[in-house]
Amino acid sequence: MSVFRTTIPAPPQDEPMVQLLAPDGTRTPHDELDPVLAHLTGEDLRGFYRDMVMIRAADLEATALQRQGQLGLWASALGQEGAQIGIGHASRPQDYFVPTYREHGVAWARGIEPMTLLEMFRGISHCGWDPHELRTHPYMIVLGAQTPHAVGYAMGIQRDGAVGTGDVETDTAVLALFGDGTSSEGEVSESFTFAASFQAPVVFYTQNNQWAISVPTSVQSRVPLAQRSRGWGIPSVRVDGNDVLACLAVGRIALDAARAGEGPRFIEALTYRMAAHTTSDDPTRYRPRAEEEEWAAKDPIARLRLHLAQSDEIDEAFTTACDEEGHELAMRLHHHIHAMPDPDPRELFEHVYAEPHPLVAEERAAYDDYLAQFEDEAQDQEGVR
Amino acid sequence: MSVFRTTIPAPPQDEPMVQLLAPDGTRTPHDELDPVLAHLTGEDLRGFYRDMVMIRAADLEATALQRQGQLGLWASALGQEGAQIGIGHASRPQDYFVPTYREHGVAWARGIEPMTLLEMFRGISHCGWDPHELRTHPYMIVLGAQTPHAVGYAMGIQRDGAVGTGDVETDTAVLALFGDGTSSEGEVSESFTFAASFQAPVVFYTQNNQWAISVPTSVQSRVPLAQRSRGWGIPSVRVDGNDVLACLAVGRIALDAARAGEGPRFIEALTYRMAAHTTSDDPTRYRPRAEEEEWAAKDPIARLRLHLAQSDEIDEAFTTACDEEGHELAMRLHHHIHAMPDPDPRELFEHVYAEPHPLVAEERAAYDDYLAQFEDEAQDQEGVR
Amino acid sequence: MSTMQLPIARAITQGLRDALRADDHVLLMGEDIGVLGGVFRVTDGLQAEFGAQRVVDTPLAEAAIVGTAVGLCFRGYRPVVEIQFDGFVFPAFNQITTQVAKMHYRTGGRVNMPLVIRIPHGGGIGAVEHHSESPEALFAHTAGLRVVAPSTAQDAYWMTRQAIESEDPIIMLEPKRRYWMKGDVDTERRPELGLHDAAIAREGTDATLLAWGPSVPLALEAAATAAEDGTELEVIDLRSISPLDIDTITASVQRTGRLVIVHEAPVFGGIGGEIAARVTESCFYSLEAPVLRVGGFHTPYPPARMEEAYLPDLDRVLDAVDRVLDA
Amino acid sequence: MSTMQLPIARAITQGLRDALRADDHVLLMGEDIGVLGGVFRVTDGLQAEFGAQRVVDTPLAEAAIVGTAVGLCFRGYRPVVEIQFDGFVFPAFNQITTQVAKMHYRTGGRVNMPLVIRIPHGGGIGAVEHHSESPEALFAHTAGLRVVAPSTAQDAYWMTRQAIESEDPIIMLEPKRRYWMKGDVDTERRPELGLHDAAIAREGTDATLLAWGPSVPLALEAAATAAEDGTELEVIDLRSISPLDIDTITASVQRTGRLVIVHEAPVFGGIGGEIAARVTESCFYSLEAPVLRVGGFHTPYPPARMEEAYLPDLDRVLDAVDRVLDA
Ligand SMILES: Cc1ncc(C[n+]2csc(CCOP(=O)(O)OP(=O)(O)O)c2C)c(N)n1
Ligand SMILES: Cc1ncc(C[n+]2csc(CCOP(=O)(O)OP(=O)(O)O)c2C)c(N)n1
Ligand SMILES: [Mg+2]
Ligand SMILES: [Mg+2]
Repeated sequence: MSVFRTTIPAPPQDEPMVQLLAPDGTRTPHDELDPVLAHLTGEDLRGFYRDMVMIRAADLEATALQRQGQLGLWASALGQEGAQIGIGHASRPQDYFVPTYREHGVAWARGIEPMTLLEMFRGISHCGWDPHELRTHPYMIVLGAQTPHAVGYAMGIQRDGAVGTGDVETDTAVLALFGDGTSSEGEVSESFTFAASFQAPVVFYTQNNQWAISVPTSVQSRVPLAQRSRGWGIPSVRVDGNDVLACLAVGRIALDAARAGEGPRFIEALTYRMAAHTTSDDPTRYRPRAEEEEWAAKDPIARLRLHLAQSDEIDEAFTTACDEEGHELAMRLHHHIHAMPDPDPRELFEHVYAEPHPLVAEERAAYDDYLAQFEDEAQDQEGVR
Repeated sequence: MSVFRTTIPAPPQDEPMVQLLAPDGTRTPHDELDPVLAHLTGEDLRGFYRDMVMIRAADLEATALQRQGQLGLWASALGQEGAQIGIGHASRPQDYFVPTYREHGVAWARGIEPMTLLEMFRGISHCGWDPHELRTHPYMIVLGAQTPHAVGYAMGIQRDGAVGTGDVETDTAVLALFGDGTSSEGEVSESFTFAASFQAPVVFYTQNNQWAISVPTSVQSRVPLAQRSRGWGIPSVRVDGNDVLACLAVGRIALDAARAGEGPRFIEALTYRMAAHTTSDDPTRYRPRAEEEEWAAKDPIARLRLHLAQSDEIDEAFTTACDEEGHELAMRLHHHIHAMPDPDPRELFEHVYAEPHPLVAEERAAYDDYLAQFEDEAQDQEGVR
Repeated sequence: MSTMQLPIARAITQGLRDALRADDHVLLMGEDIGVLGGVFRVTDGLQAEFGAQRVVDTPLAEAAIVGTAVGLCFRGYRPVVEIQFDGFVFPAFNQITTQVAKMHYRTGGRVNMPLVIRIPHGGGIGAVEHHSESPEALFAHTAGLRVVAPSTAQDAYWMTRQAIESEDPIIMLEPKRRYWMKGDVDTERRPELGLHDAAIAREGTDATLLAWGPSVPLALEAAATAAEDGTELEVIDLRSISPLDIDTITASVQRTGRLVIVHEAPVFGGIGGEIAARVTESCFYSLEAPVLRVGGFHTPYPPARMEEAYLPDLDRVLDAVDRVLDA
Repeated sequence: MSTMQLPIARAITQGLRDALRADDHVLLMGEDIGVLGGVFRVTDGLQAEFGAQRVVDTPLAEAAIVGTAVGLCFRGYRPVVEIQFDGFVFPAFNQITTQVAKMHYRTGGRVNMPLVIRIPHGGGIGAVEHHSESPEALFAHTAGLRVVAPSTAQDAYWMTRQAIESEDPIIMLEPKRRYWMKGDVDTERRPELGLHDAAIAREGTDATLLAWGPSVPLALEAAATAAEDGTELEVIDLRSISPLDIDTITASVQRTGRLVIVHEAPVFGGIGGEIAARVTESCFYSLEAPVLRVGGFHTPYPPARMEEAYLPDLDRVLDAVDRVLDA
């Protein structure tokens, strides 16, 4: 053995994956994780199932709305519902979420209306919600730029004394989400450095959906991504991202460790982006249909349904009701968006600064005058007629 | 044991350090490294000793020259001679070096005149040498910005087919140097990503001199820095940076692995910045004298002298001769720098672009006209007198 | 025979292809440029033709994309990197500003940086945040960089070629919303215009309209509209933002006495200010009205459903023309 | 009693101290600012007084320093970050441009960014590369940022206080080569000037000299010298680069008819161009000469032994004054 070490078990690709629910719905017992899930009732599990169905329905509708010209773009989370609903429910209400742009399931679990998400994709606002109120950061488009925000927020929590007091109802953690491709951005690594250095209460959560647009994860890392954070001494785990229970359990452990003052954690949730990168993308150019089918067989929703059916926790009436509710949600989105007025262009001058700003005021006034010209002209012409 | 893993041996600080020469000069045999050093003669070892003495003499003189106002600044490498001369001699002539601003020993080993280094610190040029000719990148002041250059250069080597042919005389590797503080910069992490992804022939070499100006390494990483690169699957080692032989040996292994096409390596050389950060710095404000003394006892030069004395490879005549040669070098630097003219200010317009540029030409012409005014005035005044 | 009708995007593709053919040391790097052919398909087919060593899908990290390109220049290569969208150039800003721009100077002229950074830029495509930026002023201010912005297919082809042939680093801003605008491209006859020459896109006498990249078609449309009312506008397609072809501009302004500058970037601190200041300095006595600028407002780029109001349009340009003529 | 003689650096220290005292949510972050007190000692003694949770020595990574400060704003804090030297702000450029500047807008005004980024800036200290940059134009162009540059001890104190009190992000450029220039500071009486007001530093009638930060003492020196020859220059200390106090500037130019702008940054694409364009537009008929600019050349900042030639100096300023008066 060489003095040069990797501490990565050989062969390098060998990283265990935590899984509680097999694709066929079988539940594997797990010493460490089972106690974390012990409090869950059948009702809770059905709730997760419903969540995933609902968000998938919203997602499919959003894609349709984009095709109808109602949205400028849509980034589908199809296939990632398990990873997202799992981590969403792993959190406690006081936690702060820092998402990417594909976190619709997480948002749902945090109580953000899908309609609110659509604002950004429709192009009427850059962010439809109040981050303070919903304890959820704006969707982030600059890849990785959100991760230092998450760490900074966690540093604020430390300064507020809201960590390590032992009270899980008030001790607070931050969840920083980013994609497998984004793991390569320097700002993500710097966030690991700060989080480790300050032992900030933050959990990094990567949905490794195998692709960054057309680039496979193997281009970002030749070893399992879960291992990345260990170079900073940040404990990490690879979890089956299509297993909502495993994601919930490891997420809960990580967030509770963070809130307890034990420092950051990193989770790699292995999943798959079943749809195109966005509605602008054409995945047939870069990935084989067979791969998509392979992953379709590991679907997070079907998996939970099979599991619940095996334990008689679910029946057709319930799944049908969920499907119908999903359909209703889709219809609601459809109607809402069609009824949605375009913003007044003058709004573009608002909220550039929190305090008065002479240049913005000047440009706004000039623009008003400019618009007034047309109104005058229109009136003049009416006068002529 | 938790599902969350660090793969770092517990306790986290536990990282073995490769050492061949103890501070008292004792040589520990080493199965893997000894063969790498087997070709070294007493002459070679004395050469390393002389190198270290020379560069220390130049370094001390540079500090003196700064005090005399001959240099604007000096960044001393005092105490890091072992790490620098070791890695310098680990390379092969065709290798390309990418230094920081404190790489005077490396530069020496690569055949760069100390006088050349002083140009930048005197403020007469930003870089005194031809990077192509000396196969050494310019000194870099923007921390970490040089590391992607190193990887890119290595990618060029790959495209030239100068890697993995099995010929160590032509297969080429790149050495990327950076400090412990700099390890936190995102561009360094991105360089790990690219190097790992493309399996580029590059060796990253950190002289962990314990400090980044006033900030101890523990702020950058709570686990040994050597472990950082393992998150990318890049094999790494911690070496005693005050042990010139160990640095040479691990450096040679790493560079030869890289040139053989085995991909990147990372070396953390544990050493100490014995002087101030630069001549502008006052280390008494942030570090205890005792720490400096502790490290003084591990001096790389004394260590090699003790070792050579133990094996009768060195005598006082030789060490005295080295000291005298060092003194002469210092005197040469002194005389050279005092005789050095300031550059013509018009040079500031040169080499902004490789190709003609109308704005630079215009500004330069206007500046010439402007200067001509004064000459005219001066002549006029002379005419008057 | 060598002339064909091509959209701007395809003209760039062809420019890249011919450059890759002409010189083994040219290589392309970027996110999704290989297998996918880029999100705008500008590099479509090139990896298949030239292989993955010359058309490289990189990891997702802009600083390292540009930084490794710098290293490749040191090794004698001529990298052409693609930044996927204008808004994503900022992670690479350190490399561009402190390394790419300064390396030739730093090394006393010993090392060249024949590096091209291609950036699809500008708005008007109904995109989400960060996909519609016009950062030219942020590059033009930095000595050591050259900044160009083609607006026609012919220029897209040749400026790509010239940029790659240049020994200096070039930021090439591609008019993303005009990517599919077609034009004649002659890939054989080298054009007379150098990479940094401005072009008179339309001759006129009453006032000069100056624009670049995506705003040039707008300026031409404005000139056509004004002509219906008998106003003859001269339109300058700037083509090069740094260096400026100030001679062509001042010659025109000396003829017309009036100048309106149109660009998508915010007016405040934009390159229009530099041009206005320079033109005013050299044409102080021939200017009959102050130079006017039409551009983006001092706000972040707004959500897509407000971008029409944000971007210069025909009415705003003609309004400025009226004002400059009335003065 | 509340008035004292302080060097600019110490006035900032005092401003930071008083801000830390006034509001528990103020905290300082940066490289070497704690135990060492910063490489310029601006934060000297503050960690000892307020503890390591409020005066934080960070890891060495500028993007994360600014990025974590953004996160702290979300949690209700008011971070003041120090960038060690102007040339090292570029790794943080992405955070500043795409995050700090746009967050208030992005969130529809729901989230404020009361963040101050302190940058010792400008040249003239005989330093190695990257320690003498004047990047103000690169920030001023971006809407959402405010950019200020004090030039006196009194302003250094109060602008520090006002910047920290602002609900908007502020880039505060500190005139590093004037850090040890002393002046009277009254820490009790709030000044009448707002953070974004320009000041008439000297009244005059023949021409207006406009400068900011480290160039203000130079402008004042030029005015004193010109006065010996009977030329009365009005000197404007701009203080705020974004927004501009354009009213104060135009009022002065309307009185004097002539304007010379002095800054260390390269003239090309510098903020001087914006000011010249704006002033020309609003004072077209009262300007008796084109606005002239004196500043850095279109070259990277040169090695220290050439910086005197690069930087505006008395002769170059007076030369421009002569030219503007002769026109
Ligand atoms: C800094 C930056 N660079 C490039 C892009 C363009 N881009 C948007 S999404 C994407 C791929 C992201 O992949 P990943 O992180 O795996 O997330 P996923 O889309 O798979 O959820 C790219 C390159 C961007 N938004 N930001
Ligand atoms: C990007 C950047 N940020 C900050 C600095 C200022 N600076 C110069 S050296 C230094 C400390 C570097 O520490 P380390 O990497 O450990 O190298 P050492 O000086 O110890 O050799 C700092 C903060 C810089 N040069 N570049
Ligand atoms: Mg992905
Ligand atoms: Mg160090």
